Amino acid sequence: MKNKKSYEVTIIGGGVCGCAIAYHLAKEGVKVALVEKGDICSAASGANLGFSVLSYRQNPITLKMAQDQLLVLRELSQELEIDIEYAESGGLIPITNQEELQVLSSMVDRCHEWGFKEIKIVNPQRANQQEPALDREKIIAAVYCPLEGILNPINLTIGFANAAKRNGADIYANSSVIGFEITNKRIKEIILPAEKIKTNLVISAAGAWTRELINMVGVDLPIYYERGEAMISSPVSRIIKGAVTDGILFTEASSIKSMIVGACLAQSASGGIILAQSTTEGEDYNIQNSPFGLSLVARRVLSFFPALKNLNIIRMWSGLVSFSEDKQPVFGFLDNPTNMFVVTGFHSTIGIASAIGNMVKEVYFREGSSYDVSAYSPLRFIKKSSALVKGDN
Amino acid sequence: MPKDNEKNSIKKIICRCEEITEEEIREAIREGYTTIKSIKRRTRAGMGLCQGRTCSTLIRDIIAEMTGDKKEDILPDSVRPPLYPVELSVLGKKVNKE
Amino acid sequence: MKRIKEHPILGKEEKRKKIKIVVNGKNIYAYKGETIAAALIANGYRDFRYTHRFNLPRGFFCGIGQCTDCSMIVNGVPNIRTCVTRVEEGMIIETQYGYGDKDGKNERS
Amino acid sequence: MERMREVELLVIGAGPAGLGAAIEASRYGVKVLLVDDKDKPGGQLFKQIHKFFGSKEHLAGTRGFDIGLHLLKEADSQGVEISLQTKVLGTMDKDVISLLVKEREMKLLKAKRIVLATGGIEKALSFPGWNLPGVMSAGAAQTLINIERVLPGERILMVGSGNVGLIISYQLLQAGADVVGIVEAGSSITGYLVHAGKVMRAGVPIYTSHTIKEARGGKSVEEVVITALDRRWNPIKGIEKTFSADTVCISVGLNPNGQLASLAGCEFKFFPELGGFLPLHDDNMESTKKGIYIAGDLSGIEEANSALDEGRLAGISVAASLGYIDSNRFAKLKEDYWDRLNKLRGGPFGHKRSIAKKKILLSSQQKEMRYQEIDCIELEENTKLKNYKSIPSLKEFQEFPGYPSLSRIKKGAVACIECIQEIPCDPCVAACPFKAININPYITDLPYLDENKCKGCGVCIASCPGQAIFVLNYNYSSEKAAISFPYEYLPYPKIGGKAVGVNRKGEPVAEVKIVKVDKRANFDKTAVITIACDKKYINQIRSIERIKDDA
Repeated sequence: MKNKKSYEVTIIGGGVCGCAIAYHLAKEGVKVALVEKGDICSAASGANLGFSVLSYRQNPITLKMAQDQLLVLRELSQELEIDIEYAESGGLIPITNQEELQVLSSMVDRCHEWGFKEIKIVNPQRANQQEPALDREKIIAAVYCPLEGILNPINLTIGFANAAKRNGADIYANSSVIGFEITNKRIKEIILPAEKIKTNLVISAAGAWTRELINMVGVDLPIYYERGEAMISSPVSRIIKGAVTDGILFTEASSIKSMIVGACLAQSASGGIILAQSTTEGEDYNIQNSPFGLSLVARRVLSFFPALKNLNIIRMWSGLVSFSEDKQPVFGFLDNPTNMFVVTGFHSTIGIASAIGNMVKEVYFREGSSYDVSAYSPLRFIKKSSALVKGDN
Repeated sequence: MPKDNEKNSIKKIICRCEEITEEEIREAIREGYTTIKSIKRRTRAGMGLCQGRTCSTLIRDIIAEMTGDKKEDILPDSVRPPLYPVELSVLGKKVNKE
Repeated sequence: MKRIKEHPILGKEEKRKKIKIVVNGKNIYAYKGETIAAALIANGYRDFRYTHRFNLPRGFFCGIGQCTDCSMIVNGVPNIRTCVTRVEEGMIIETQYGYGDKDGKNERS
Repeated sequence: MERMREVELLVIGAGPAGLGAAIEASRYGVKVLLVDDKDKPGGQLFKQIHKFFGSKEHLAGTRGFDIGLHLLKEADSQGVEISLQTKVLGTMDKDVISLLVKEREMKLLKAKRIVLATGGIEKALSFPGWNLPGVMSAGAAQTLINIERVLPGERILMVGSGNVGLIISYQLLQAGADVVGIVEAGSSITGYLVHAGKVMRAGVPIYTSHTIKEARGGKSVEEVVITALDRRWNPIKGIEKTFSADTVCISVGLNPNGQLASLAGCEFKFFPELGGFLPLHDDNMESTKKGIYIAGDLSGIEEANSALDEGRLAGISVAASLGYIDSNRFAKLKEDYWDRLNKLRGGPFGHKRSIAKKKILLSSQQKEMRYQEIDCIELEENTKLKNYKSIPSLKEFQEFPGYPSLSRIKKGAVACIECIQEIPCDPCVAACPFKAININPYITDLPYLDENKCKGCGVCIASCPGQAIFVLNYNYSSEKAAISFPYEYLPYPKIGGKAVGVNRKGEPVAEVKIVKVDKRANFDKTAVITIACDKKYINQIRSIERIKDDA
């Protein structure tokens, strides 16, 4: 039998987080393996709008991360040697009624409080300058942030993966983790379909599959996933400038039966318009499309953007997005096994993936993190719920 | 954009919709993207209006040639709705539950 | 090219209503019920659009609405697949450049 | 919330397989909704203007579009609900099916059973210049000429010598185009030689071991370059030909159209003999997804007759599964259909498909059986006939049981059957009023001519879908022999006029005189032309050069 491969760090999950972590570690000379059950970028990282979000970050830390990322994103195409198609083309949240205005005004205030000033409530005319295809009659105001924008999430993820590889990382694609060999509270080996690999540290970046993966080491975390649906049109001339997020999504009114529906859209560099979102509770990793969801999205989009009526929709899909019980990120070590690090639950991860990768690197080298992420330790859940009892063998 | 005289001494197109050339496909395979699905993500081949209906068998042939994989092991890309392009306005109409 | 007036198996061309369509500003005649692509080919048109990336001509290819090749601007709407769209009286058909805007570009503004 | 419509059986695709399924299921009482994306039902049948092979049950000898009309009538009399211009966008969550009707309306419905009869998709072939206008799929060209009645071009190169390539080349000639050649990468013609014979007699060269290297032109195709290939299909440097051509048709085979089956969750496997990846199915035509049945080209690329019978089989299976047919009756019916299907897959052409079909059934029934084991099913030799790469020599023709002896030829008018491959087809047997032609015991056996019974009446000529029967009359006059052959081009030659007699490869042999042009109605638009020529050409001349213009 051939010698088992051995790594300092093994990252599980080939989405944007996993690939960014692999890149940041490999660049510093860490011997890294990246294990992915499908292809690189085959789940949520390839299935989203590619927004670089600032306005609706869930806490001051992720907002600061996103702000700091702006400089990084501008240089990232060059660094990764792939066009991530980043455009700081502005983000708009159309507002149609007083309820939305109230919620979003306080969101803007919150941003200002957290020290982010380049965001404001604008009138319909100004909103229309940002998105000329927007029907200004339909809105009473909008949230506008010039520093927001869009990028190509697939190119970003593949760019991190390729750059990691160039820096010596090994990528195990189409390799599901079957189990772990654990001794003395430490993972020693990861069992893959074709082989076992030795590792000193395991980083879970498994998105919606996080809970299932961590169950394998005897720990249960309250991490759930929801199914977000989206669709894309065949390419058209530029008609949508930046990122558009429906104001209704910030209110209760976006809920239709068990589904959250709103009009979010962006036009990719290659001309296709991506439209989302209808979100339902995730179940059995089902990624079929629902019968109605995207029809409701289409109706909502057309109410703002009637000029899009002739778009040819050529593909629908859905992605599973993970979130924790308290909707805050999960970032930190488990206590048993001690060498497993969990990363998940960052909202709108695409825009801050590089920062997440960099933070993992800082933790790895014990440099002290650029951001105070102590509140995001997974142990906050373990203290409350008891860890699964795992028999020693 | 190619000069006029280059137009027809051409690169061989594989994905007609997105105008992806054979050389671009081969480059992606050399980078390690050896499935139809991952080549699509890497190059955009198969992302256009026909959703790979024309080019996926051509890409399978190139993968098989370069990697030595058997064609039966090179799986098609996953299929998603709609199987025909549908206009946004039609999609957005009130759905008739016949 | 040309229409098949008489055919050994299908017989004489049945009488169909002639209608006028406008192709790149020029009036041509088509038959009611036929596809735009058929009418254009019968009138000698073959390059229906020029591509976005390499600016190369494309025409009728799959014939079943599954490829993008025969897309043109019809009554001002770009990306209409002419092999599955039937002619109508007075239809205005234009060669499509790129995705169908004036200069065929898709630049970010 | 209003209830979503639920149909008993939804059949998707109104080609022969879908119509077959809808008709049979409906016959036994199932409520059927048949949907198709086109504005006419019939699938590819209405593009098919040639006479079909097969047996009497398959209406052999009838033109494809007439078979289509016949099936539509049957569907109508069985009360099948047909919804046209209805595209299935996909299966969604909770087995809901999403439909797009007339491009303007979306509908959602559920179905207790589904038959997928979504047919095949033409394979692509890429070469420099294949993106130029003028390069098109052969099926697209066929739609233009036979449905739209517009010529795609005037000088056409066909790529691929399978039956589709050969038949469409022939139809392009009938429509009035020139076919400058047919290229075939393999070392032999892949379609039936009788189809090749039709185009070769019309002077179309077939270049085996050749492929298209490039199509050139400014705004559309102006010329094409073909190149010879070595045994490993690599181009041989320096052996190239350049033609002036305005159109290239690609006909390099079909893949099963498995999009919807894949979306619905059917399990697929790769069967190159049947066109590639296709859904597994059992002997009831049910896929691995319960309640979803498949038929026709989706379950393996074959031809219209097997598609129809597979469809009918799927239809009765659905009826049985819903309790409309009792199990004994069903077993009997099922056996009959398998019998018919096995016959259609008999002979050397069906052999590989027949083996592949067995593998499909085994893999779906015995999941634990490893594919390799299934792969070991013996490929027994089932033909003694030589595999001809192209049209054989006269000497070889004379050895076939349909070719009359020299002594019989000298006695006077006699049929000459140049049917040399084991094809499932037998209309000539029924056509002969004197019972001089026999095919048995299998429908794929070669026709045998009882030359003493044959009176040389020539009724069989137009009955043969392969256009492979001729009548030779050695004693037409003291100096001249007469040869009768089928002819389906316009304009017809004029009686008393002169023409150039050509041999089986379309090469001119001698000037001949037209003595008869027989266009009787029951020949169904196949004219039978009789020419008079020098007696020595009796075994050579088989047609005349097409007449280019009415002038």
